[in-house]
Amino acid sequence: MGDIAAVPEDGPSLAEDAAGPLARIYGEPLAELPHDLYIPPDAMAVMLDAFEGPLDLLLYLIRRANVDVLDIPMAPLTDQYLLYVEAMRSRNLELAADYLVMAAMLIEIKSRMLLPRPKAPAGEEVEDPRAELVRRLIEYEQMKRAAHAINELPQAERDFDWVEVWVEKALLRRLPEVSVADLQSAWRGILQQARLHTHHLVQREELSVREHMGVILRRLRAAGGFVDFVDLFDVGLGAPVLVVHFLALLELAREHLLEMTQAEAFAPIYLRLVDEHGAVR
Amino acid sequence: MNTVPSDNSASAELPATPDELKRVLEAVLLSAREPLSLPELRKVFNDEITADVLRPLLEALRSEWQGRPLELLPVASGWRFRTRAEYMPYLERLHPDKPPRYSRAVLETLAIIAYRQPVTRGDIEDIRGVTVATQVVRVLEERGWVDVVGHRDTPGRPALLATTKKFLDDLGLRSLAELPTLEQINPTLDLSDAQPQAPSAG
Amino acid sequence: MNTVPSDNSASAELPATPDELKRVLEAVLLSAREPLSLPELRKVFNDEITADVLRPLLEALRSEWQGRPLELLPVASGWRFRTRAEYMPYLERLHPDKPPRYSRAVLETLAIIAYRQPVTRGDIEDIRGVTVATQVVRVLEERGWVDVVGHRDTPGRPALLATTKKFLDDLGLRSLAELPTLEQINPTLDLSDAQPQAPSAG
Repeated sequence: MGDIAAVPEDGPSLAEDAAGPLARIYGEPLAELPHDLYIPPDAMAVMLDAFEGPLDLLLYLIRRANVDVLDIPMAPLTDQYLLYVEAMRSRNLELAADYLVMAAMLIEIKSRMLLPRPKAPAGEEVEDPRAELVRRLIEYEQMKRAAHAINELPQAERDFDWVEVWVEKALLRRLPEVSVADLQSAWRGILQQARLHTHHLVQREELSVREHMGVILRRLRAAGGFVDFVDLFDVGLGAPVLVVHFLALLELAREHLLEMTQAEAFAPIYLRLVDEHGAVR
Repeated sequence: MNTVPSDNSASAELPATPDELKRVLEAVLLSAREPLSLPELRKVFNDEITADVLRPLLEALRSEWQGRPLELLPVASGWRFRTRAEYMPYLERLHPDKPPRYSRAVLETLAIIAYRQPVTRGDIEDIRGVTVATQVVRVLEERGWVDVVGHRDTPGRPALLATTKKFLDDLGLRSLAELPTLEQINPTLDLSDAQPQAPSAG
Repeated sequence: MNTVPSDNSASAELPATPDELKRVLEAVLLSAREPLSLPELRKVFNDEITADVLRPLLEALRSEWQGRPLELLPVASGWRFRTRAEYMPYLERLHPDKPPRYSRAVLETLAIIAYRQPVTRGDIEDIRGVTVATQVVRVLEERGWVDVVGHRDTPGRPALLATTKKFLDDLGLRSLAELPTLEQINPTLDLSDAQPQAPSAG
C-alpha cells in the first residue's frame, strides 16, 4: 500500500490527488511498502482539518496509493483507514461519528469480500460488495472537483467588481405634474373651506370672458401703447368668440384696467393699458 | 473557466506606460463607489506614482470622456465619474421616483388664478382666507404657468395674475373653457355639510 | 430661472440614431445597480424600441469595450459592466477588506447545490459523507447565492435548496448550463486506470 504517512501540506488538494504514482498495488509492483504508519502528533490535528470527512480521507488514501477506484483493494484500504481513525482517537481528538460509521461500512464490505460469492442467476452479474462505496466515492470526488471548478470561475468581488457609476439625482429636476382633476379638487377644497356663496359661482361663459381678459391685457402690454379697437378683434373667429372678446373688453374697462379713447364720434376708438403709474403709458 | 488569473492578489505590476496608467485609473474610477482622492489613487499604485504624474493623466482621461455618456469630475473629496445630466431621464424610467407634488397652497392658488383671472394676490387671499406666501406665486411663475398681465388701478396697484398658454399646453387644454366648469364642481358644495364626498371627477 | 436644465423631467426624446441609442444604453448600463434585462432596457425607451433592435446594439457596445478596462457581459439577469480581472489587484488596494474566499466545506456544498439542485441538507450530507454545519449553508444564503425553493414531502419536510440568479450573475454565467460540465470535470477520475467509467451526471 502507498505511503500515507505524510500529511498533505495544505490539505489533500486536487493537484496532489493527481500526483505521480508513489506506489502501485493490486497486481502492480509496489515501489516501496512502508509497514509502519507514523503520523506526527502535531500533524494529526492538521490532518483532521484537512479532510472534509471519511469519503475525502478514503479518496486521499486511494489516490496516494494510486489504485483504481473501481477496483479497490478492500483489505489494505480498510486497515489503513482504521489505523488513521485509531491514530486520531488516540490523540483524543473529537472524532466525528461520520468517520466511525464509515469504518463500520468498510469492515462490512471487507468481510463480504472474503466470503465466497454466491452464484448469479444466468445472464446476471453479481453485485460487487464494493459497488455502493465506489458509487459514493465517485460521486463525492465529482462534486469535489466541481467545487474546484466553480472556485476557478471569475467571482464577483474576488476577481472583478461590478461597475456602478455615480448618478446625481439632483441633475434631474422633476417638476410636479398637475392635472385638471387636481385643479378641480383644489377648487373643491377652497369651496368647502370658504363656504363660498352662489354669487361666486362662475359660469362657463364668464370663464371664457376671463380668458379673453388675459388675452387683451397681454396684447395691450405687448403693443405698449394705443391699439386700434378694431385690431383687437379677429373676425375670423366667429360671432360667439367676438362677443366674449367684447365682453372681456368691457369687463376690463369696468375694472379700470384699460382706457378707451375716442377723439370724436365715429372716429377710431383706441385702447391702452392703464398701467404702472396709474397713468397712461 | 481555466483562463482566470486566480492569483492576481498582491502582485500587480506597475503599469509601464502612461496609457496603461490611464487605463488603470479609468478602471478604478469607474468601479469606485466614492470619489477617489489623489492619495487614494496613489495607493492604487503602491504610492510609487506621484500626484504630479497622476494629475495630468486624470485631465487627459477627462478629455477622453468628453462627449461620452459619463463625465469625469473633480469634486471636493476627489475624482469621480458621473452620468451626464441628459441621460438622467432615461435612468429615471428604470427607477421612477415618486413624482413630486405641489402643496395644497400652490394648487389652490393655481385654481383660483385659473378660474378667476385676472386676480391679485389680495383676491386670492380673500378667497382662501389666508395669506398667500410670495413663494407660492413664485413657484407658479417659475413654472411658467402664471404671469402678471397688468396692474389693478387701486391703491398699491397690485399685480394682476393670469394663467399662460404654457399652462394650457401643459395641462392639455386648448382653452380655459375646457377646464371643468364650476357647475360641475359645485354641486358637491351643497352636500358638503352632509357627508364627505366621493370626489366625483367632473 | 430658465437656463437651468429644469425641464428634462419626463420627456426624453427617443434617440434618433442607432449610435445615440447605444450611448443611452451605455450610460444606463454603466450606472445601473443591477444587471439590466432586455425588458428593463426597453423601459428606458418607453418600450418603443424592440428587443431585436437592442440586442445587436448591446453586442456592438460589447465589442466597443473590447480591450478596455471594463467588459460588458450578458449574465443570468441581464447585461452588466464589470471590471476586467487584470485590474482587480489595483482595485483591491483601495478596499483592503479581503474578498470572500470560501472553505472547502462551503465550496463543496455549493457545488452539490449547483449540480444537484434542488437538494436537501440530507442529500448534501449523503454525498459529502459528513454532517453539514448550519453555518455552511448560511454563508451561501447570506451571499445570496442559495435559497430555499420548497420543501420535500418527506418526514420533517426538509427545505430544498437551489442556487439563485445572483449566483449566476456573480459568476458571470447566463444559466446553469454554462457551469463546467461534469464530463469536463470528470476525466481525471479515470486517470488511475484503464476503463473510462464516466458516471452519468445526473
